[in-house]
Formats: sequence, C-alpha cells, structure tokens
Amino acid sequence: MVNLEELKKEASQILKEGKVKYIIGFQRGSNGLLPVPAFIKNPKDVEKLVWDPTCVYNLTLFLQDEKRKKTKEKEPDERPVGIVVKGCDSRAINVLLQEEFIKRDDVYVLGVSCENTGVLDEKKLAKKLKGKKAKKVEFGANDDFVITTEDGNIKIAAQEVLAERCLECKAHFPVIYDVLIGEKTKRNVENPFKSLEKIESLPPEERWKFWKEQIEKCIRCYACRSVCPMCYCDECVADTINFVVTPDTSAEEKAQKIKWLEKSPVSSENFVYHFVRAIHLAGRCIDCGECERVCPLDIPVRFLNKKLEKEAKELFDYDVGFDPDKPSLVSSFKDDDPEDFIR
Amino acid sequence: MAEEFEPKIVAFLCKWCSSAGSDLAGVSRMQYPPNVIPITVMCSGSVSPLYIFSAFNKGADGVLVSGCHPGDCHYIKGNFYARRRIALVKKLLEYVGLEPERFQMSWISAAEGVKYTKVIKDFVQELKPLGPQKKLRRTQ
Amino acid sequence: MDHNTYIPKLAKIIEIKEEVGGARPIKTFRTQFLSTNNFSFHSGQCAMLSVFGKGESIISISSSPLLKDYLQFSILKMGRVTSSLHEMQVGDIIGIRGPYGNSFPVEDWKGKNIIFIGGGIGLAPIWSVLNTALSIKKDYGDLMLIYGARTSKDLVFQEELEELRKRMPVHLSIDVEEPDWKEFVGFVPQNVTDKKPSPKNAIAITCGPPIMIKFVIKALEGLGFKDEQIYTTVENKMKCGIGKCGRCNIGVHYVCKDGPVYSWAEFKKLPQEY
Amino acid sequence: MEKVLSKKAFPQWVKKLESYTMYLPRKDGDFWNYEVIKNPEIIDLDYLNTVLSPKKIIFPQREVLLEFSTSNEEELKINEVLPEEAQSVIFGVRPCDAKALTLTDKVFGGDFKDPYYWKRRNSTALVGLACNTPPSPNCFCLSVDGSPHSKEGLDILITDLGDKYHAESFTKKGDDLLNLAKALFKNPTAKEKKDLEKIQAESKKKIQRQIKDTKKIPPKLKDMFDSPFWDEESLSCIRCGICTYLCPTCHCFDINDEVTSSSPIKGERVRTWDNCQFPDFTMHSSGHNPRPDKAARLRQRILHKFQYFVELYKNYQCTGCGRCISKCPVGIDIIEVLEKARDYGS
Repeated sequence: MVNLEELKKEASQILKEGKVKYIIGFQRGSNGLLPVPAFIKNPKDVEKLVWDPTCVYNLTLFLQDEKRKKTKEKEPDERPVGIVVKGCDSRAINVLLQEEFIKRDDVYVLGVSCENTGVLDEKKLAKKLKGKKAKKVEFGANDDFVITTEDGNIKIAAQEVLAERCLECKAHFPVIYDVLIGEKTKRNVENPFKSLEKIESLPPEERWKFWKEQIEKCIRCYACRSVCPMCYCDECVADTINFVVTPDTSAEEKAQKIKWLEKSPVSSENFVYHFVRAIHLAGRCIDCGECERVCPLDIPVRFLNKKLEKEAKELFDYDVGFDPDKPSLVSSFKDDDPEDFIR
Repeated sequence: MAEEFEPKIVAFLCKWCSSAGSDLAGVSRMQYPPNVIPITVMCSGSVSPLYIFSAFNKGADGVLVSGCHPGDCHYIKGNFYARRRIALVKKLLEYVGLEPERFQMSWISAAEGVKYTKVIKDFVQELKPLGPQKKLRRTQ
Repeated sequence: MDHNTYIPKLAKIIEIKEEVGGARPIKTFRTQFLSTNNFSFHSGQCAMLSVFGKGESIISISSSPLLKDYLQFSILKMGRVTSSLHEMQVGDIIGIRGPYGNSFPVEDWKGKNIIFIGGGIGLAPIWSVLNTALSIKKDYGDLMLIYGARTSKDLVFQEELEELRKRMPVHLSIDVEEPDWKEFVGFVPQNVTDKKPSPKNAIAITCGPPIMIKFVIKALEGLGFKDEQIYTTVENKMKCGIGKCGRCNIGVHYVCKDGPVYSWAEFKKLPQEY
Repeated sequence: MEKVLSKKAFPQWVKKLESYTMYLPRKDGDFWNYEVIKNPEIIDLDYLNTVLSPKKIIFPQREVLLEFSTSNEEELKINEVLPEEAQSVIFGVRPCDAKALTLTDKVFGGDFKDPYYWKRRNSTALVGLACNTPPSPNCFCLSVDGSPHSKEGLDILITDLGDKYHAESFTKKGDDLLNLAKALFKNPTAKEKKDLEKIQAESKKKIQRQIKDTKKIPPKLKDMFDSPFWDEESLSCIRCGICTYLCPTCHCFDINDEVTSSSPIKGERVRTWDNCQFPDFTMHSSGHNPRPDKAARLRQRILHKFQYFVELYKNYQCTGCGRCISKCPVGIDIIEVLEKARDYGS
C-alpha cells in the first residue's frame, strides 16, 4: 500500500533542504469528490497533500506554465520543481524529456504507484451508488476502493469503477522517478486496446455515424487541448491568431497566415480540429485520459488517440513514454515499415 | 440525364520524382483523366497531415500523396518519414468512417509517366462509384 | 429594431494616398457611400470597415465631420484586414458601419487654446478634431500641433502639415537624428516639454502608442496641466463596435461604446488594463 | 393565471402546441441537452440541469449575420440574414437559466438592439420548471438573488406537485399557451396552493451551496484589481473555455468572414461564441495583449460577473447554476474564489 505519510515526509524534506522550488501535488478542494492541484512552497503545507483514487489529474501539464514563466524571468530559479506523478503521468515526463521540452534537472519526480488499481471514473461510481453521494474514496486493502457515503462505508472492487484507461494501463507504476512511493506491481493486461473493439468492429458507415454524432457535439472549448500535457505548442492551428505575434511580425506574415479552420463549431471544422489534435498526439499520447474526462459534452476523444496508439504499436512496434532516449514515433522509421497501402 | 460525377483529386506530388513523373506523362502526351489538382511539394515528407485534412475540408473527393521510391528520396529519408505519417493518417481517416479509397499514397519516379497515368486512372475509377465526398467537406 | 447595425453600408474608395512606405506603411483612403449618405459623426468617433471575405477592422475617422463629400481613414498596415485594404485600388468597394464611440467635447472647448499631440498613426484621430477646430478657428483660441514619428519617412500627412504651418504652429520630431532634419530630435514627450505649451485656458489632446501617451501625460502634468485638461483616445481589439462582444472593456467601460475618447481625469480612474 | 394539470395530461398539452417549435431537455449518455421535441408521447420533466443552458437556442453558438457575393459583373452584394421568426417554446427551463436570459437581454438591448437576438427572444416562450430538489450539487441561486422557484424571465413556471403540475403564467405569451388547451387545466384547490407553498419553502432548504455576504463582494473586488490574489487563484487554471461557454450569462462573441469561394468572392459573415479565457480574445493585431496571462483572464471573468456587471446593470452576472464549478477540469470553484476575495487581506 502506498503510504501517504511517506510522500509527505519526502516532500517536506526536499522543500526544507531547498532541493525544489515548489511541489505540484494533489490537495482536497472546496467542492465535490475530486481534489484540486496544489502548488506547495512551504514545508508546513505538505500536510495538505492527498493521495487517493480521486487523484485523476495529470499534473505534468503544469510544467508548461513553469517553463513559460521561467523563459520570462531574467534570473530564473534553476532548481527543479517537485511533482507528484502516477504511472501514466510519469510516461508524460518521459515524452517531454524525449522532446527536450524539459530537462531531467527541471523536475524532481515524486512517483506514486497505482499498484493493483488506478484512479476513479466518477461517472461509473455515480452509477454504482445510484444517487447516493460519495464523500470520500480511499484505496482498500484488497484491490478495492472504500467509499464513504452519507450512510456509511461501501467497498467496491476497483475494477468496477476504475477509469477506462486504468483497465488498459501498461505500467501501474512510475517508469521514471526520483523517489518511488509504493510498489512496482506487475499486472497483466490481456488486451491494452480492448475498449477500441466496440467502435472498430462497426461497419464503416456506422462508424462514420458514430463519430459524426460525437464530433458534432463539440463546442470547441478546447478543454481537451488545454488539459493535455503534450499540447504545449505556442502556435495552434485552431486559434484565430495561430502563431506567435511579436512587434517584429510583419503585416504580410499576419495577412498570409492560413486560416485552416473556421471558428464555427460545425462538423467539418470540428473534424479538422480533432484530426489535428489526434495526429499531433500520435506517438506522444501516454493515455492519461484527461482529454476525455474533461470534455463537457462527453465526446470520447480518447478513442481517437488510443486508435493511433494501437496503430503505432501494431505497425511500428512503438510504445510511448517508456524511454526518453528513443527517437519519437514520427521522427524515426524502419526500413521495413509497412507499405502495403502504397501504390 | 445527370452528368457523370467527376471526382476532384488533390495530389501532393514531390518535386523531384512524382511531379517530374506527371510532367513526363504530360510532355509524352499520355492520356489521363483531368481530375487532378496537382500541388508540387518539396518532398512527400513535407506533407503535413493538416494539408490532407484541409484538402478534404475544402471539398476534395480524393487526396493523393506521392513521393520518390524508397531509397530515391532527394533528401535521403523524407519519404520514409512520409510512409509512417501517411499510414497513421490513413488509419485515422478510415477509423472515423471515411472510405479508404479516398486517400491514397504512391511511389512514382521521374521516369514513371506511365505509372502516374495509371495511378490517376485507377484513382478516378475507384472514386466515381463513391460519389462526392461530403463527410468532411465544409458545408456550403 | 428598425436598423440592423451589423450590416455595413457599401462605399467606394475614391482616393488613395500613400502616406508612409517601408515596413510599416500607412495609406489614407477617401470613401464615398454608394447610396445616399446619412452617416453623421463627430470628431473622435470610429467606423468599422469591412473587406468582405477578410473581415472587419475598427478605424478612427480622420476627416472632419464638417466635410460631407467623403469619409477619410488613415490606416497602418497591421493585420489581415488592413493588409487587404492596402492592396485595394480606387473604385474598389468596402463596407462601413458606424459611427461608433464617443467624441471629443469640441463644443465645451470653444474659446480655449488647444494643443494637439500625436505620435505615428496616432495623428489620424486627432486630424479630424484638428481640422474641425481649424475650420471654425475664430471659435477657438491658439492652436498648436506637436507631432512625431520614428523617422521623417514615418510622418503622415506631410503635405498637409506644410500647409498647416501657415495657419498654426507645427512642431515635428523624429526619434533619431537624420541629415537635413532641422526640427526636434527625440521622443514626442520630450518635444512637449521642450515646446512648453501653456496650460492656461488650454486643452491638450494626445494619441499614439500606449507608452507615448503615458509619458506625454507626465510631460503635460509637469507643465502644470490638470487631469481635466488632458484628453486621449484609446484603442483595443474590437469586433462588434457596440459594447456587446465583450473584449474591448477596460473595467466597466467598453472602449468601442464608452470610449475611445477619455479625459485623463476619467481614464485614470479605470483599471490600468489596456 | 394559475392552473393545475395532471401529469398524464402533460403530453396532451404539448400536442396541442404543435404549431410551435418545442424544445425539451433530452438525455444523451450521461447528460441532458435541449432538443426539439419530435414525439410528445415520450416526454417528461424529470431531469437534471442541461449541460448547455437555453442560451444556446436564443443566442446560438454560430449565427450568420449576412451573406456577401460578387456577381459576374464584379458587383458586390450583401444580404442581411435574419433568423426566421419561428414561434417556439422551451420547456423545463430552470429558474436560474431563465434569469440568465434577463441578463443577456440587458446586454443585447440598450442603445443598439441586437436584431438577431431579439428575433429569437421575442418569438420564444419560456416554460420553467421549479427546482424542488436542486438539479446540481453546486446550485447556489439563493446567494445571487435567485431562487429555485423564481419566475424571473419565465412566461410560465411549472412546479411538480407529485401526480400533477402546478402551472402559473405571468405573461400573455404564457396565457396563450395555457389557453390552447383550456380543457386540460383546472383551477388549483386551496390544498394544492398550500402544497405549492410547502414545496417551495422546502426546496430552498435543499440547496447545498451558498456564498455568504455576496453583497460585500462587488465593492471588495473594486479594490482588488492589482492584487496578487489573481496570480494565486489562477495557478491551476488551464485556459480552457468550459466555464464561460457553459455559463448561461456569458455573451461574448466573435465575428468572422467565412469564405466559400474566393473568386468570385462568396461567403458569410458569421458570429460565434467567444471566450475571455482564450489568449487571443483580447490580443491586438500588433501582438500587444492587454490581458496577457491567465491571472488577468480569471480576474476579468470574476470582475465582469461580480463588479462590472453589477455597476452597469445592478445585477450579478451569475445566476448560481453551478455549471462552471461542476465542469471545471481542475476544480476551480467560483464560490470559493469569491469568498476568498471577500475575506482577502482581512
């Protein structure tokens, strides 16, 4: 079992020693079941840290803010940022290292193992509880979750309320860390792409119907982009000003910039956005599932990423986020990459 | 009687091979359907997936990316990168239900004028029964 | 609900003058409405110009409202819309809607001395009120213009400025020394301090880049100008022009509707977010 | 007009209104959304609040303002495109969402009446549903001058009395709807009136969240513009647009030209929702941005709702629907932010 006290002790120590400038972790929020991100500078505040199945966020996202802030500072504090990561989140760190978005010295990784379980799917839990309100969710002793409700505690097998991505997780423990809390529990996942089967098995026209219906719902709030630790581009084709404008940018440059998609949230434009998002994450998405969790319209955007993750595995034997020294999926090739589709 | 549907194909042709191949077909007066809107690019590896999505968005009935044969790339490795990337784009488009026939890739060298005409002829023949591409096209 | 303000009126470009070349070009456009002109405005107000297919851009009207023949806009090439305006020819059609925003309280200024202080393209909104004051000069006291730009080539309305010298003092400046430049070298605020306009019975109007406005106000304060004697016009990104689209606000003020003209006394009360 | 309708008769009433375009919340997966009623037989009013408020019907996310085109003679033509004036009814509008429309009314009214907004607004009747139990755990209408059975903005308010609905009409539009099916409605008995009072009193108690001393917030915010508070509060903000797009009172929009043919030129000028949380919202063409970071943008959102709007229109620009709290990806809670601001530095 992961010992929260161990995490707090470690966090407190590195803050006291001045090893890190601050720590990004989880703390209880003012509302609902989910925690909120914590940015802890003072060793006293490490008491606020929590670790339980509601710690769904991928906090590596906030390394983007850190980097942006740092580039603006004249004399930046070069110490690393302490960051609490799960297995999936740690793979994001590896990808960010692989892409040289961050350096290894920029982060002090407080790895926490999900061991035999993972994080909660709030919606699955709500369905299970049938209207009863969960106040607290904790890891149980037997791969289960202990739910505190108004009328006492309930134990539910983790498998039943785990986030979909956790059921398909390839490593439940951090693959890169400075400190590891918990154990590297091996669990066999029979088919890491099982959830895709339902859509893949549909005939093409049904599949089209499914995706059209889903993508049409999109209101382009860009939460899926905003929450993604890999979506760190300064320029994005989806924005009206889709590049960095400085006082030196000429009027011609601005005028000639192509408007790839309209702001109108209609099917055709939404598809361009979601295609670009998906393809830009091919070989980079570590399946933290945050994009799908945050979608206010419940669009299963994760299935787009997951599909490309599957293809990368099957076509190119590429696994994402396990080795920061490996070349990335699309900046490498093998001589015998499949080309049966080419004329 | 309704006129027969003539598909619009946007073809991204690499400057060194495929575009030269299409020129050869032209100067050799080979016959092939006039359905292609050719866009010469420096290398098949320089074709961003965004170009492909954008072509469909702006009304292409089919999109072709064509480069040098493996080993012949002017930039040594460009077409190998393209091969990977295009494979992923193709899988993605088919996954959401676009007809696989609508997006093609080919290797056409500067000497293969004949192959170019065949690729285009076949492409047009395959697109005709599908009718206009409306799925990803901006509504007008 | 008789009038739909989002629908622009079509207007023809009747004259184009190249004011400034180079990397930051400025052109002055004169336009005439295709149908009857019932577009009446006051100095300081803006209009939303359309290039159909490119979009809209809010531009201050630089001609005097007393002139009924045409509307004049001096436009710095900056982005998508202004770039296509710069490519347009005489005879081309644009859309104009408005006028929007408030205006300079020229009526209240009668009998007063007015000092106009502009920087770069910032002379455009001032030009309208300057010309109005000039055409009824007897109603006003002494007029003075202090105007500067990066280089002598970046000064707008050069011919008109020469004409203007015959009727009022004109003090020009450029940021860095050039051969043959006989006037002030330095930034506009420095020129203000140098020319020492008197605050007595005077109004100062300033428009230019935000940083210039800030220092011009300091210079004026140094000369004894009170907050109520200083006026400025502000710009922000705008889309609707009528205080609804929500992006141009500074505090409770929508610059498109409640601005762009502010006395420093009013403006300093707003949150400094512009 | 005050009436009572048996629940069984509800679909019959809806059927009588067939000449109207009718919207009702419909369940789509795990959430509810407004949709046009196709089959009045299978409707009920037992639903949680919708992801998007009826704002999306009155002020759609995409709206064509005009069309432009050049003919062969190169003559440019523009054509005003106003929405069709279809008489519509939106059923089941929660009181907070109805009140929100009275707030957007203020924005789209004033000196320049927005014809697109008002065409729809004037031809739409709002039939509300009182919240006997709060439709969201984050409801806080009572703290922002609202109530679970407020009639503000509604033409009719329906209250669930168990096996029947109490329906009260406040406007002519509402009366018309009731009069179209006169036979189905009865006058409420004294007991039913009493039940209604009881339900209304109880519904207020069930609301779980509140802001204390809301009144103290606007004057406090006025002095907090330059406070480091906004940096601290916005640390976890991820710059997405959920809070504002889902807000029933947010009204910001963008206008763009969408070109369908470049030669000869042909296209539409389109208005779409826009969002003060996006970096490019206020960015000038020069690259200068008056609100350069997420702290400035969070401040704008909070100040707009709880200071600027209050100064301009004497109302909070928030009706306590709780959507922004429930759906924020990182748990930013407007109640908490406001209460912290209220107590900041004291």
